[in-house]
Amino acid sequence: MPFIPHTEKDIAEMLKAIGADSIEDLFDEIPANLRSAGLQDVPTSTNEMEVTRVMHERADQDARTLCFLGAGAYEHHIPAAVWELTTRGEFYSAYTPYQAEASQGTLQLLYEYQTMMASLTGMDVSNASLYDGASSLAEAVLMAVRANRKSKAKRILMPRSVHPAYRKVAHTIVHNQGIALEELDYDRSSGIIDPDSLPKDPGDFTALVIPQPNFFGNLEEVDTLTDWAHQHGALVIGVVNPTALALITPPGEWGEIGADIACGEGQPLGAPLASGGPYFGFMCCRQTYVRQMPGRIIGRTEDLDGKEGFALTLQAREQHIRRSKATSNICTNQGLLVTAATIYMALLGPQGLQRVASHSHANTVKLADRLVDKLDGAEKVFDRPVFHEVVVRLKQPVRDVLQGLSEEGIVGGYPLAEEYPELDNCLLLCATETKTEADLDAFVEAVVRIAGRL
Amino acid sequence: MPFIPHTEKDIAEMLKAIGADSIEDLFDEIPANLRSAGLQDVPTSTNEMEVTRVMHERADQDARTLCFLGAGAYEHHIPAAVWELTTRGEFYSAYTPYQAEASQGTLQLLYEYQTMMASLTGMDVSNASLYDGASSLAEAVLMAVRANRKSKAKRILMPRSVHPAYRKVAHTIVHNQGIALEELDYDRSSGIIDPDSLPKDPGDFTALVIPQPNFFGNLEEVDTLTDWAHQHGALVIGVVNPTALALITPPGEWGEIGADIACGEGQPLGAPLASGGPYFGFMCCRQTYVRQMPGRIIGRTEDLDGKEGFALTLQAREQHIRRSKATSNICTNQGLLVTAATIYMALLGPQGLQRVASHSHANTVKLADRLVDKLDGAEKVFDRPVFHEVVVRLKQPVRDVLQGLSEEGIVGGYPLAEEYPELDNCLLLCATETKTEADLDAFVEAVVRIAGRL
Amino acid sequence: MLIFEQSRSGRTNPPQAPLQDVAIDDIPDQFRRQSKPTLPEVSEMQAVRHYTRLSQKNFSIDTHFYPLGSCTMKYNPRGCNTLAMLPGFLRRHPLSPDSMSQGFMACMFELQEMLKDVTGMKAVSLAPMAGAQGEFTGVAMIRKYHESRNDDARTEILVPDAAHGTNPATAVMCNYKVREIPTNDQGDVDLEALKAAVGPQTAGIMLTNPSTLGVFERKIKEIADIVHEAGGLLYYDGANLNAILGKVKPGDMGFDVIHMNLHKTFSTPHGGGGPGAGPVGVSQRLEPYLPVPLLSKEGDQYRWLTDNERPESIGKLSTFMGNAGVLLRAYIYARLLGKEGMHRVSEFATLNANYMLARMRDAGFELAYPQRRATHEFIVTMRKQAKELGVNAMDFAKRLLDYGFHAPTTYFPLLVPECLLIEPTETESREDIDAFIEAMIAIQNEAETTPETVKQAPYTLPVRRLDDVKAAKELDLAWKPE
Amino acid sequence: MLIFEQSRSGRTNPPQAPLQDVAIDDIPDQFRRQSKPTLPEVSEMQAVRHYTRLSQKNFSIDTHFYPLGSCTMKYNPRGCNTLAMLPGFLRRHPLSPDSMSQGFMACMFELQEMLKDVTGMKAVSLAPMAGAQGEFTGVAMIRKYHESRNDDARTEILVPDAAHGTNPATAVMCNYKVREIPTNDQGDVDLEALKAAVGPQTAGIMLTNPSTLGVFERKIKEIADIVHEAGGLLYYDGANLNAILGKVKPGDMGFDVIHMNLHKTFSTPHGGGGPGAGPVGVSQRLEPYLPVPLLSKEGDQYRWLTDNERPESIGKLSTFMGNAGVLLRAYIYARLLGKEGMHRVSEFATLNANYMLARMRDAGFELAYPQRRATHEFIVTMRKQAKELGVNAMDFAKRLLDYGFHAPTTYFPLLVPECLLIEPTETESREDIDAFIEAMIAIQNEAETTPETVKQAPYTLPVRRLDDVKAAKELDLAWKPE
Repeated sequence: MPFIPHTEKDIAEMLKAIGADSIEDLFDEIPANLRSAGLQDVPTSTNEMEVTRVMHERADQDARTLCFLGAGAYEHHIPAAVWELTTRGEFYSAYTPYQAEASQGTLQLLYEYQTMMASLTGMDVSNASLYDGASSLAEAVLMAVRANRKSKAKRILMPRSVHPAYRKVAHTIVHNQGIALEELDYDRSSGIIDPDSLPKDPGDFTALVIPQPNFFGNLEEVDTLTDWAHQHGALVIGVVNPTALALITPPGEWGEIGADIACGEGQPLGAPLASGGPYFGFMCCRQTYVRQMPGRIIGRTEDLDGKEGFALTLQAREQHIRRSKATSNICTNQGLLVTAATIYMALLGPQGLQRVASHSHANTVKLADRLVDKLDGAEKVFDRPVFHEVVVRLKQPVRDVLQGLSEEGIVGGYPLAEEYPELDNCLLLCATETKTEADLDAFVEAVVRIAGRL
Repeated sequence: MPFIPHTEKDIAEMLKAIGADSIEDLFDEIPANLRSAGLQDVPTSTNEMEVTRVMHERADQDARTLCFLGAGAYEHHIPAAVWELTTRGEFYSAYTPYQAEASQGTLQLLYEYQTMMASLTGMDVSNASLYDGASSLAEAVLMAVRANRKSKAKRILMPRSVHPAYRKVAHTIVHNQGIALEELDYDRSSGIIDPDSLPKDPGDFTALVIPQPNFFGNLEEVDTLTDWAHQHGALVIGVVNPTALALITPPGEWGEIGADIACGEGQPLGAPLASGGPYFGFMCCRQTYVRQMPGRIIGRTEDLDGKEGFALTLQAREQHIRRSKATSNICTNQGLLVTAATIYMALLGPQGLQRVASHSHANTVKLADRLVDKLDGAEKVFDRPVFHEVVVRLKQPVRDVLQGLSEEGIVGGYPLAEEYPELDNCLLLCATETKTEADLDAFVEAVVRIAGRL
Repeated sequence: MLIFEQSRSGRTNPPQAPLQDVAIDDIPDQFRRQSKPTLPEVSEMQAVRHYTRLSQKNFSIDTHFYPLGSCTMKYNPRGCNTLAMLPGFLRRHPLSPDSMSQGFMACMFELQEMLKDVTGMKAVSLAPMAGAQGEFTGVAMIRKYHESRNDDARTEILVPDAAHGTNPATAVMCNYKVREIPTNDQGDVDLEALKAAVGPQTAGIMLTNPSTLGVFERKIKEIADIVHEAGGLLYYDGANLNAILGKVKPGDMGFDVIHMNLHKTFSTPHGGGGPGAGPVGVSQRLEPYLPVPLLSKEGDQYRWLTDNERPESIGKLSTFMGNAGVLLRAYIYARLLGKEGMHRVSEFATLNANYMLARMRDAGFELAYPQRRATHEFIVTMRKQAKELGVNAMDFAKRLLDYGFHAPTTYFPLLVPECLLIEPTETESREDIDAFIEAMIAIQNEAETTPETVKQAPYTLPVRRLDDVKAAKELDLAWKPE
Repeated sequence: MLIFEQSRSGRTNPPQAPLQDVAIDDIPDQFRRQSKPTLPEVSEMQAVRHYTRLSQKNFSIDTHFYPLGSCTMKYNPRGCNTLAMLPGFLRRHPLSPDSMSQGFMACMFELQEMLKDVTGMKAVSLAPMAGAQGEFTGVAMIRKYHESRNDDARTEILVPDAAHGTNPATAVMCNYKVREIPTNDQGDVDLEALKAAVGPQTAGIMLTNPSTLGVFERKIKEIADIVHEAGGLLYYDGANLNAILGKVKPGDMGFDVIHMNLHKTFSTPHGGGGPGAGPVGVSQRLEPYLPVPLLSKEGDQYRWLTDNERPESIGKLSTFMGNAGVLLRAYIYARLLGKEGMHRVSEFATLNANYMLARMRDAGFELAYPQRRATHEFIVTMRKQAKELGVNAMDFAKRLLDYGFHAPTTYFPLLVPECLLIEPTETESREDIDAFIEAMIAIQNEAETTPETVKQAPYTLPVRRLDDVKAAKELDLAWKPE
């Protein structure tokens, strides 16, 4: 039987030891009228050979694309070693390290991960992961409400320059608790929150969310924003791209005293695009707030002999101990992706990550410049330094351009108008370090060709 | 530097410890006039990202084919677990288990492999692998000359129904030692060595090679052939397909006392087609001849505490001990492929391998029947039970048919005329268990369509 | 040794990044990072060797019997991993147009249909990224359902006292008050207490069936009737679905909403703590509230429904569509098992658990519910050993590691003192189960003769027993350069 | 426990074979197997668990420093493996038409060109499947060369006494007599002895340079002249090519034919004992004799030359074209290193070896050739320890395992008593080399104070020292059912 090792002899002897006549008898406490009549919509079983063929065909159907889309998920080169190691059975098929002594591999790796992330964000501590970028922002909002004891307002300032999906997810997760997410608009010419537009007297608010880079790729005035929020007794939640942190100021160094919580999407650190998941969310914070942090945290400690070892710690925050008073309901997180991220960061090192970041930046700028140069009427929408995404407005309907590109196997960027009606015919473009000169040219030529037909 | 961990500081300190001023100085014993002027034809270095792209493009160029070609390499389903385990670093990046205590993983696995192969061939013992099927036959010939002390002739009867490449390789490797490979023709209607055609008085010969199945897929009269050779004081070398052994009589059970040496290509046991290698050659023999066997052999023994363990044994046969008197010059063998084969056999078990064999047989027969049925003038050439290959003659020039098939992504069989001029317009076809009904039909339809155009 | 302790300033691994530096002068200095992050500077081999060796320090399914109750640690077929990682799947951007995504979407749609069938629910969303997020989704839908009927009085969620901690934690995240319902001495929900607890304030009840006590809730239909009559809805926590797969459908038991832990029942890997996937299934009346994105099929084309087409949805749960790669693995597993294989999962999980229970009982261990059938798991209590020998459940757990077995779940559920919750799963052989029993018997002997041996365990692991108190008191959560 | 001991009759793993039986009535009974082969009957998880656990019992590059002299155990980049296993490469049948194989053939052709460049040879064949087969190929070509000139008197191959065992074994396979040439006390070939040995009977000489003694043969040009003048040819055993890659080309030293061990210098994995690949390079005069198949490029198309186009070839060496997958890995590695990276391999291999040598000398260990530079490897001799303390080279080797290091090569070359041949390779860090030295010093202390500790080692491995004599005397080469 698939994945079941029992022989007929085993079954007979085991039933005898139990004192039952048949396996069916073992279900005798289940009321007969509830018993399932069988399955209709599950196909008959296949073997690995057949399913291999199906999956190869389906993967092939979607393959061989050239991708200039970012918008929260970024195509970076992932060293082969990352997933060859990550999928080793000892990582892949273990569970949450409840028995620390039998899980030192995972535990030490997570401690190393926490060290890397804390350092990358410039914060004191990191947890061991959340689900993804959007849900990490939602958890950061909940955490800020717990952590900011001075504020009673349950009011979060949420810029429109934050990823629209993140804002939606945060809303889904926090709104039932009476937390208000209040929009902050962005400046139409710079594409960032205009520091001059911040209210002098904003009233009681719990936290300000600052995206860096923001959804448009633009770099926000993080220092001013951070200090402004702190001056008004609010916490600062930085939503950051981890690759960018190799290049730009980390949240821990924003303004006078730095952000209070940093969170974001871990995908750029070794997770493939893979249709959107599994990725992982990261979260770091000041030491002060560590007991308000959701999710697993690993600590270094000693064993009976005084030897260094690692264990889950601060479990009193978690649902399996604290139940209804836990900091979050999260249990299973994204351990395997964090394994990949840790190995990814170890393989790249500070220099490698910095090069990935700077090449992604340079390619994106080059792409936009060439497109504006070659395509009549195309223009950059914002006059602002960017990281690795940029907004370009076309004269042509972008839906048609994207459709044309898709027919040539090109995923051509993110059409902004759906979420930002004011940005009609604007594309959010991204060209990471994976793109060659020839790729950039191929994209620009394809757009010019397609636009010419419209 | 790629794969070199040294920092500038390391280099300086190490040179100091050595007492040298520069790395260049370490080469001061090499005459200056020999020093290389540099490289011309090696391209500049790429990173893994770039080479990944190149390799994906090249692999894609050759992909998506439907293969009905066997002729010594067979497409079987390989369980995913086989190579996920085989490429674990501990197997992949270890070497020949010279330090037994630090290599028990590989050693025990090889002992298990020897057990499986000996049992599959019905022989007493197995070595731990040779390079491939053809070279294993060459080694078997050399071994037979050493082992058959009664024969002085250095004369091997080599049927034409043995794989042509095997015969060529055997010639390359043994002919310098004055060993004659004497051809035995096959019967034109049955496609096997006609037992009735065997000479009554063949004279002194060292060994008879018996292929089962033979190159045409036909099953030879192994019992009669084996007994005939033994009656004349010759040894019997069986060249067998390991998948077939799940279904048909193993060499150890041929005739009255069985074959003396069994060898063959291990590829069907878990090695991908992969352009021809690495595969592995297997070799098994009677216990009597074990000291004449080439290659590594693993034995079970005990450690200082009496605990079971495994070690290389009978090393006195090998080149690193015996030098010019060794049984072969082989050193590195195909360890990793044997690792894959062992895991493959463990995952399939006797029932699984038997099903692979029987489905491959049934598909091949079906393919030939359908082709003969649908294509005017096509006929099976031999009236003989086959394993999983069959010879079909077309009315059309097979080169043109194959060319037409290749344009549709079909690898359409082996044209026999080049090696067997008497078999003009004959194709050797193979359809393993990987082929579906639809595949068989697609092949037949394509051939009919192409033949119709010719 | 930590990877940082192998780091040397200036050591690089050039093949894994662009080979050249590139100018980034257009980013003003004010935005540029000044400090160098503490990422390791190691060679590729150092990293490979370090993480290979670390991995070897783990127990895992691929190396050890791992009867961790409530976690369903069963074999994760390797083929599921290999096939989910084909380049065509890995390189697909989540926002790729539907026209470039039909291969992937076909898998997802078929998985959705299969999950509907095995759970008996009317619709399924694949969006939740883990069990706990599935729970959140379910309770959020219950809330939205009551809100849509302007039934604002419903402020309480009922939760049995044996429930997973995620249940009350989730209810609170949805702003519900939690009311605990006691369990009777048979391990069933106390029906009288339930009747007394329900009322117009009842939004719903969260149940696991079989419960965390390892027994099937026999009165599930009565419970459903009581809650439904009070106007509440029933939430099924699918953590233990492996026990009844193909045998009973939660939809037939009267549940309105259910989540499934695909990393348990559908054998996607636990990954050292995730990722999981927690799809939800709902009855007709909750269908409008399912989270987005939702997949539909029109003719032979697959399409993501837009937010506008799902106006009553509780909304998005993740940036994109959830844990796609986990869902792919579950899909492949389901195809391998097929219609014929689903019910065998629960049958052999149950056979193994009941066999273990019988053998442990015969060996003198005390069962928490001796009069009940085990489902896919069961509980023994070490209260006698703790009291009489000073050897507690944790000591047994640690000593088991020395014998080469991962420990069962300890001290959960909280109801049973000194408990071990044991779940063998269907993929373990009788021989391995027997070996586990023999180890337990051997440890029992040690506990009786040399209790210190057990209390000081483990001895053969990479570390001996760790000081959790020190870990929590002297927090050391990140390595700092000297 | 052996896999067979986990086998139970009737246990199957259906997902890995066709799900149904099929009738095979057309195969007459006389051909049908009657006995059931001793293949294990285990579940997929049992197999996965068994081989995962077995793997953990190995030392390997990915887990340990492995300074096995003459074997060049350096890091095998993971990317080479991943990319060589892309489905397009794995599924290509070796006899696929050239038109369906241009992607693969492009890689092979480019590898061929690169290998010509780094070795300074005029033509290269990728056919040989390992170093020893490369040697056979080379000597067979030498024989064919002489035969083609009707120079039948040449019956001897010269081999230095320090040579690998494969050299004399190969010469004999090609029906040559072997004449050993002694080494002088500097580790160089004794030129006077060589001069005395050459003559019209000399077919050629097989040399490794640097030699197996870890030193560069300084008089290589004189040797070449002596042998060439006598009408013989020079064979270069490429086992130690890692020492001179990018620094000296064998072609420039005067060699006529060379093999390369790609699993050493080009870092393809050693795989627990292979596969390797042993391409051969030749000078112009040996080019006609290269083994088939041979790859050519015409325009932008790649093509296998037919046997007819290579009438003087020594013939085929393998069923198809050799170890294609190994060649792919070497190709990828070469692309990663590039023109700029080749010479660094030898530079840092040499730096590491000389550093180790200096540190061991300073620690009091006796060098075999103290007056010579190390190349990529060097030899220490334990003859003093063996004589004075009763602790020999093998004891040191075994004790090193306890310290977490794979042992160097022991008792080879045979010339140096109680020797350890130590090759760190370029991929090891200074810290790991230092740790190895510290271990050697610690073992030396043990040898002096508690020699039995060393003589009984190892203690911490899966087994203690194994009984090789019993293994050879009471041959147990296959498990038998009880």
